[in-house]
Amino acid sequence: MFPWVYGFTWSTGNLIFLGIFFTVVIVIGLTLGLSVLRSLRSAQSNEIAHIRWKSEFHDLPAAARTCRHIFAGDTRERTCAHDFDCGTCTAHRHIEELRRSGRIVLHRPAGSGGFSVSSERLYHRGHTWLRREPDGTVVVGLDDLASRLVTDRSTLGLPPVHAAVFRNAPLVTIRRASAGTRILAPIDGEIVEVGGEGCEWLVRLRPRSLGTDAFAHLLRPAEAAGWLQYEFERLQRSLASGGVGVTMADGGLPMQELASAVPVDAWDRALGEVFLEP
Amino acid sequence: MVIDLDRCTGCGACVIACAVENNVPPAHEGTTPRTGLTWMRVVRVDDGRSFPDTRSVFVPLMCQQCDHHTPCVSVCPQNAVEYDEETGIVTQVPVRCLGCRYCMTACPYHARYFNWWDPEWPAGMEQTLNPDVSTRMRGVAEKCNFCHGRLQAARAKAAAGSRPLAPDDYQPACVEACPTEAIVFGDLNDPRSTVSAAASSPDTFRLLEHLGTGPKVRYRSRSAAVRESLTRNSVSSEKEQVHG
Amino acid sequence: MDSSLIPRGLQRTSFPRFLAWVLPWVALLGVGLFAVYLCLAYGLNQTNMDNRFAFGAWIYLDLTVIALGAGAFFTGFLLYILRRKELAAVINSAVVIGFICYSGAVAVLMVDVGQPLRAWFTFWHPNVHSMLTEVTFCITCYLTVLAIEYVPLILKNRKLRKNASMLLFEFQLHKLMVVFAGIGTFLSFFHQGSLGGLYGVLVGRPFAFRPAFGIWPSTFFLFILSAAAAGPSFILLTSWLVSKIARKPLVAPDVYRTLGRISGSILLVYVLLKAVDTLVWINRTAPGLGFQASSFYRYGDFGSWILFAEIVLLGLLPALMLLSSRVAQHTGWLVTAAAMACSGIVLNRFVMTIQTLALPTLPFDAFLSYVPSWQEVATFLAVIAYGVLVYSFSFRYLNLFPQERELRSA
Amino acid sequence: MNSSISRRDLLRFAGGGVLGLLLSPLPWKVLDDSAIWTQNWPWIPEPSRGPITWSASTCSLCGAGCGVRVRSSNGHPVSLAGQAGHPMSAGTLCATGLLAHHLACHPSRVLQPIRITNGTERTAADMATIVAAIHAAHSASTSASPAIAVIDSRPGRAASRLLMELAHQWPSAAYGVAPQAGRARTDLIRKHFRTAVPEFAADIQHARLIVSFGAPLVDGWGTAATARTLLAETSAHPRPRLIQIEPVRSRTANVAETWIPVTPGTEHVCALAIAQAIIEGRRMKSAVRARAEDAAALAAFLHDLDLPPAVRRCGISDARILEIARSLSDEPASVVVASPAAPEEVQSAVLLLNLVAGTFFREGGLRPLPEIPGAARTTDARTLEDFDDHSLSVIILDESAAGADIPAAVFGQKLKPGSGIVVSLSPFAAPRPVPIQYVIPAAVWGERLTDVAGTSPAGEISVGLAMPVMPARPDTFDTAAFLGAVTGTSQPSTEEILRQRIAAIWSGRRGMVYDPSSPTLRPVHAFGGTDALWSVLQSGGCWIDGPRPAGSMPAFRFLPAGLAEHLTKRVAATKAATAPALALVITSDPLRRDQAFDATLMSKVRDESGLYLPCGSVAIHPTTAEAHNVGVGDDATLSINGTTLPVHIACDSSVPPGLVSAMDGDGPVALAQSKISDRSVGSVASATSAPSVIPVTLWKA
Repeated sequence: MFPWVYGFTWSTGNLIFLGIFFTVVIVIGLTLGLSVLRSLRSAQSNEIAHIRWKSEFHDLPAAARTCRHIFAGDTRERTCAHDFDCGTCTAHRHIEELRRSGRIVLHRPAGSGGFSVSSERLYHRGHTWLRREPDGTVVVGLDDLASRLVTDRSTLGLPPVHAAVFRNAPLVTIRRASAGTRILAPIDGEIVEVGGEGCEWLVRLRPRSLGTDAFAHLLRPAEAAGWLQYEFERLQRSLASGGVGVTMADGGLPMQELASAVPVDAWDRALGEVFLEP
Repeated sequence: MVIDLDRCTGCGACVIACAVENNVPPAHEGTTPRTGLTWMRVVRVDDGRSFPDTRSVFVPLMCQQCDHHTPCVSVCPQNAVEYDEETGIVTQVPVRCLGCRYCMTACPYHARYFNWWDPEWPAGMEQTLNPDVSTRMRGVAEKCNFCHGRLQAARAKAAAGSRPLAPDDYQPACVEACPTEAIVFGDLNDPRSTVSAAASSPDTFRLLEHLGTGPKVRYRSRSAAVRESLTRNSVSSEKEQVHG
Repeated sequence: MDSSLIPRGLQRTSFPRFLAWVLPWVALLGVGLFAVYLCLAYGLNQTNMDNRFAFGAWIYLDLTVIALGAGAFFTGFLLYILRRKELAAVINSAVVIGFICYSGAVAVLMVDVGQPLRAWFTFWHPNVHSMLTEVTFCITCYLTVLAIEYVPLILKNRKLRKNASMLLFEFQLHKLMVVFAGIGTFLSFFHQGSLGGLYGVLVGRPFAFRPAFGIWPSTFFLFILSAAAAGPSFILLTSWLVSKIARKPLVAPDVYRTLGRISGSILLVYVLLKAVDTLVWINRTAPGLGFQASSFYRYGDFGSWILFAEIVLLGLLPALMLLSSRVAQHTGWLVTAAAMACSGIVLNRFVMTIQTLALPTLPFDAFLSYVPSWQEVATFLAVIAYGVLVYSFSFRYLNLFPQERELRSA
Repeated sequence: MNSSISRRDLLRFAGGGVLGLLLSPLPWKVLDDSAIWTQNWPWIPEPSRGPITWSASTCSLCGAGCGVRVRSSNGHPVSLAGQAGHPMSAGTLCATGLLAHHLACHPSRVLQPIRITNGTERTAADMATIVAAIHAAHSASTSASPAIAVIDSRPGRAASRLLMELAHQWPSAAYGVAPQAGRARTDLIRKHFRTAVPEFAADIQHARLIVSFGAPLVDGWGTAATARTLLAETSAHPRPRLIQIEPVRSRTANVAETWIPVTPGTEHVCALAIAQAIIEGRRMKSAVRARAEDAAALAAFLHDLDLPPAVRRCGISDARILEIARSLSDEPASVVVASPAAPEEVQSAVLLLNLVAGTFFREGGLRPLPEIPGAARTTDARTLEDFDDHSLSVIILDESAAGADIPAAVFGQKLKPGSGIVVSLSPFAAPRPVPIQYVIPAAVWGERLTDVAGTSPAGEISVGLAMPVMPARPDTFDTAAFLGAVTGTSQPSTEEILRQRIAAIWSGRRGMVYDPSSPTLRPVHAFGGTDALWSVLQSGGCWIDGPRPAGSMPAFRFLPAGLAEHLTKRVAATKAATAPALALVITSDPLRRDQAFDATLMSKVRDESGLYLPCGSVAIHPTTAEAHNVGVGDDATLSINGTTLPVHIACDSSVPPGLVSAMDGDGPVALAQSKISDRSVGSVASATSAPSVIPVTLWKA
């Protein structure tokens, strides 16, 4: 096999064959090594949050990846391919420009479908909202759909103060039923305060940046209303097709008692659907 | 090697001598002619004439020592079969064989044998093993090598006398054992040798010559019927006429 | 907990029912492993192979499963190299099937050789002129590649992905998958071909021998083509079968159609070339070796109907069916055609391995038949059981069909 | 600092460990060692490599007396070969002879006295018990007839003389021999010739024409040198014409110039018809006619037999008969031989044919055999069959040298009912149908000194010494030593008797001595004395009687008393017999002929290659198979006179249609033979493995 090892002959056939073989082995080895190296490097450079979100986003069903502009009525059919990072999305910029110049208008009335949407808040696709406070901090809370689903505050595991949080990285964990589900952070920042029982928000953050780009990916209230409606329907579909029998006569879920209407064995799936965990 | 089929009585002495020389173990219980370890085998073939004119011919069959187009050498994945350029003998390196049996599939003469069982000798019989040849081992393919042990001994002897190996320096065990001297062994390349004289006789033929493997074992028979029945292939067989 | 391992959003049967499905296969595997033990401990006398039938059921199994496992390399090739995105729906399943087929084949080979402890000798003393060397090298490398391709699937398991390092490794590996797909394709081309060459070079077996183009006999190329044709058909077949057993749609019908079209077109090319090859063999190769081709079809049940079945009935016919747009409208017909295509390849491998050895060469030889021993059959079935088990576990705990969730909610 | 070990740490440790192990030499060493291990599995024996020595001896497995060259390693024989210039065997050894050195470690070797109960169960026996049993039988004997028979399997050896002398010293014991093939023939020859004539042997080496009635000339006629003589073709020695008249195509028939398939059981008719053709053709040699006054009577007798209808039953044309008759008359160096196993009527008819053709006392014909110098006259000794029925308490069988088999039924007939025992001195105890109670271990070839008297292809007699070539097993018994122990007498050793024999050779000054060390053939008188002779014979040489002057034929009778009636009866029986649906022809397996036991490596020509029909298989013509609805490899049942036995079917187009060919041996056919002999059916029960014709029905199992 190796030159100078017993029985080796310097024939052309041997050299070509073994040349190809060793090339293949080296390529496989190098590629494997490269991926190990890259994963080590990304582990060190703290890209875990970013990569995790990329990977999870990739595995989300298409229905969960609907473009925000559908909810605003700007477009009819579009699936996000930018990890919900609207700041880097050219299509988003284009539509925004069109809207600014008044060439398109919101032709869909802001109907919340029964969910309350506050005009002071920006909404994250992971069903959190964010409100900018005058002191430069932001408070983050669960939106109307999420808070109807997660009614018991004690099941939430909140991060400690001074913890760094990253956009689309786990912020809060929900311990309920068999599996835990995490709630994604809407923006980068640092925890400055954790909300107590009865508080409308969960955590107070000091954002890393206060520039517009830091908030570009968040849904505006006008979009959020349609979105919440859409998400509720998606949740309903998901539970219905799974053979879950507990629905109302009209096939819909009772919005008010959402948490109790979801059967225990479907709980995990419902949380996964809502909080974008594939 | 030239085998005179007219002189073979099918006594089996060559088969036995081969087994004794090469430490081939006796049959394990359950062995059949299809799983046997007979580096040398004698096959009875009818000459194709009809009864009562028909005669059997006994065909001693061993590795035909194909020429350079040896089917078994090229297929062995790990060079466990080698072609000796000096003697033209196809040799087997059993300790390198992994027992894939590809060579057996390749051999048109079915002259390769697999050690299906662990070799077992009756108690005490290990004393009778030939010290010049290693014992057989389970799981490898083997075949006739024109008595490699004897060749090596002859080589050593020639080297001790500081002379080149002469073709008459040794005879394989089967040649020695044949009571009717039906097998002639020697250097085919030497035009003066008995074997090349016999090989050039018009009565001489090779098995499956069409395949182009160039076997170095020749057969001869004065009977045209025998020659015909051993060189015919399925093209002209009677069966075809019968079955269309 | 079992349910925490099942990908979120996928509906899987209850654990007891899964267990009930798995246990018979485990039992079969157990019997097979016992047979393997017998073969390894006592030698190959446990089989009914003999000096004439030196290759038996196991080699046939190897050639067949490797041909059917070709779906892995070919789908990978189409997806990653030719960018046929729609095949992403079956790539995971294809990789698992490929892995099962190849690892099963290699495992059986380890039992099949007389001295398994010397298996690595092929690497140490390679004879580059032997097709088997090529096969050994390529299959070993390709099995490694398949294992590497399988790893991301496993790492994406719900539980494992929680571990950051696994997630990162999966992510980085996935990004380089195109390299592995390329290497896999390269290796597969060679070993699929070499498996064909394995018999094509046997000048001592005029039934199998074919003249060489360059250094490879025509069967080399025919095997590549037939494997490439059978692979997608087998993926189609298995996907359909799994969706029937699981009673839920797994891939969209247009994926079936794509697979069928790909399989059909390659099969058509293969069948045409195979027909040409057979004609050349009948008129030139076999007579050149002193044999009349028709003489090979005189023995036992191996009449010339085999040739007809192989080329027309299970070759041309399914090829045309797979290409027909009317057939493509009905999944049932599509599956039938795919099954026929696979059977054609299975028959081809049978003819190459078993019929070749059964036929006599010497004028005084007899046509021999061979019936595998229970140990051989059990080992054979163990590979199937192993395949079913690996696939069942993969299907239950990994996301084999990315479209499944959407098709479910659709 | 959290010092507890997490699962991840463990995983990392394991991963790192594996990686580190791969980089260490350990895995490679394991691989290497495992490969070396597969080359030297501990359970596979290694040949013992030691100094190689060569010695010479004589094979004593059968009476042929082939010269053996022994190659030994560490003092143990590892291979045998023929002695190239040996006058008897000319460098040949048969397949069995090539394996003689393996018999010492035969799996059924007996190494201590054993007792066999119920035919198969074996237990270790006490020597004293056996001796006591013999003594008890001895003392219990009251009648005048002997109560103990000492049966010699191969008379003519030095050991035979010892046995004989011992038996004579023992009041109630008698010496006997196993039934010998060809004894009937010898008796008959004596009847034909009025003067005392010696035994005759066919001079195959010089014969130009051999008419053989089933004689196994190439595979069991003396040494394998006979085959060489028949098949060799040199300008000095053109191949003799061989006409083989035999029902099946044996190996001899296969190489014969002409093979005449004869209907089984009609060989004697064929021989008589040839004789008649010679007489009527008036070609009978005048010398023969002049010596026998009853030529006219013979012609009349043959005429009265009305042979033509019987000949037609033989399946041989008149033209063939005439042709053979003409050839026999025209060729002076011709001989007619029959298989030693042929039935009596065939032997008689063949002898008659030889007389008519005038082959006696001619070169290439039947030549007189002199007596072996120094041998006791055992030819006249009675056989086991000659003892009174139910008179024997003990039968002591000397089977230390292989000889003819005795049919099981004879034992039952001769032993005292209920109390008789059979003691065998044998190296082996393979299961046999013979009712043996005790086996005393004996030495095998190569373990002790013995002698072999053989006949060369030229019909010359020889004596060779079989020298020990391996260490003798201490636990074996010499026959004489055993009998000495039983009788409590001391006997001369084998060596002493052999020395006496060599002294007799020396005193006769006749013949030649072959010296393998030169190798030369020198006349006896050229040696200095018995010591010189002894030492040459000890080193693998042999004595061979010198060329005898071609004697003239003494006066004889064609039809001695009883022969005419015997033949008339036999021919009439042939005419009357209705053709059976199928005839079973049992041929003796030449390799097993004198050998009750196969060397284990004989599996190469039996189980592993099918060169010989395996025991338990019968061969039939494909058309016969078709007619009986059986196929190759089928299990079938053979029914012979009510006895059924399971057989495997082998199809063989060389077996004439209507025949079933089987080999004798220890398979079902032997079983059938023993069963049938219990019913006393015909020639199957004869001591020898005669080709026997049995009506057979065959159906699929």
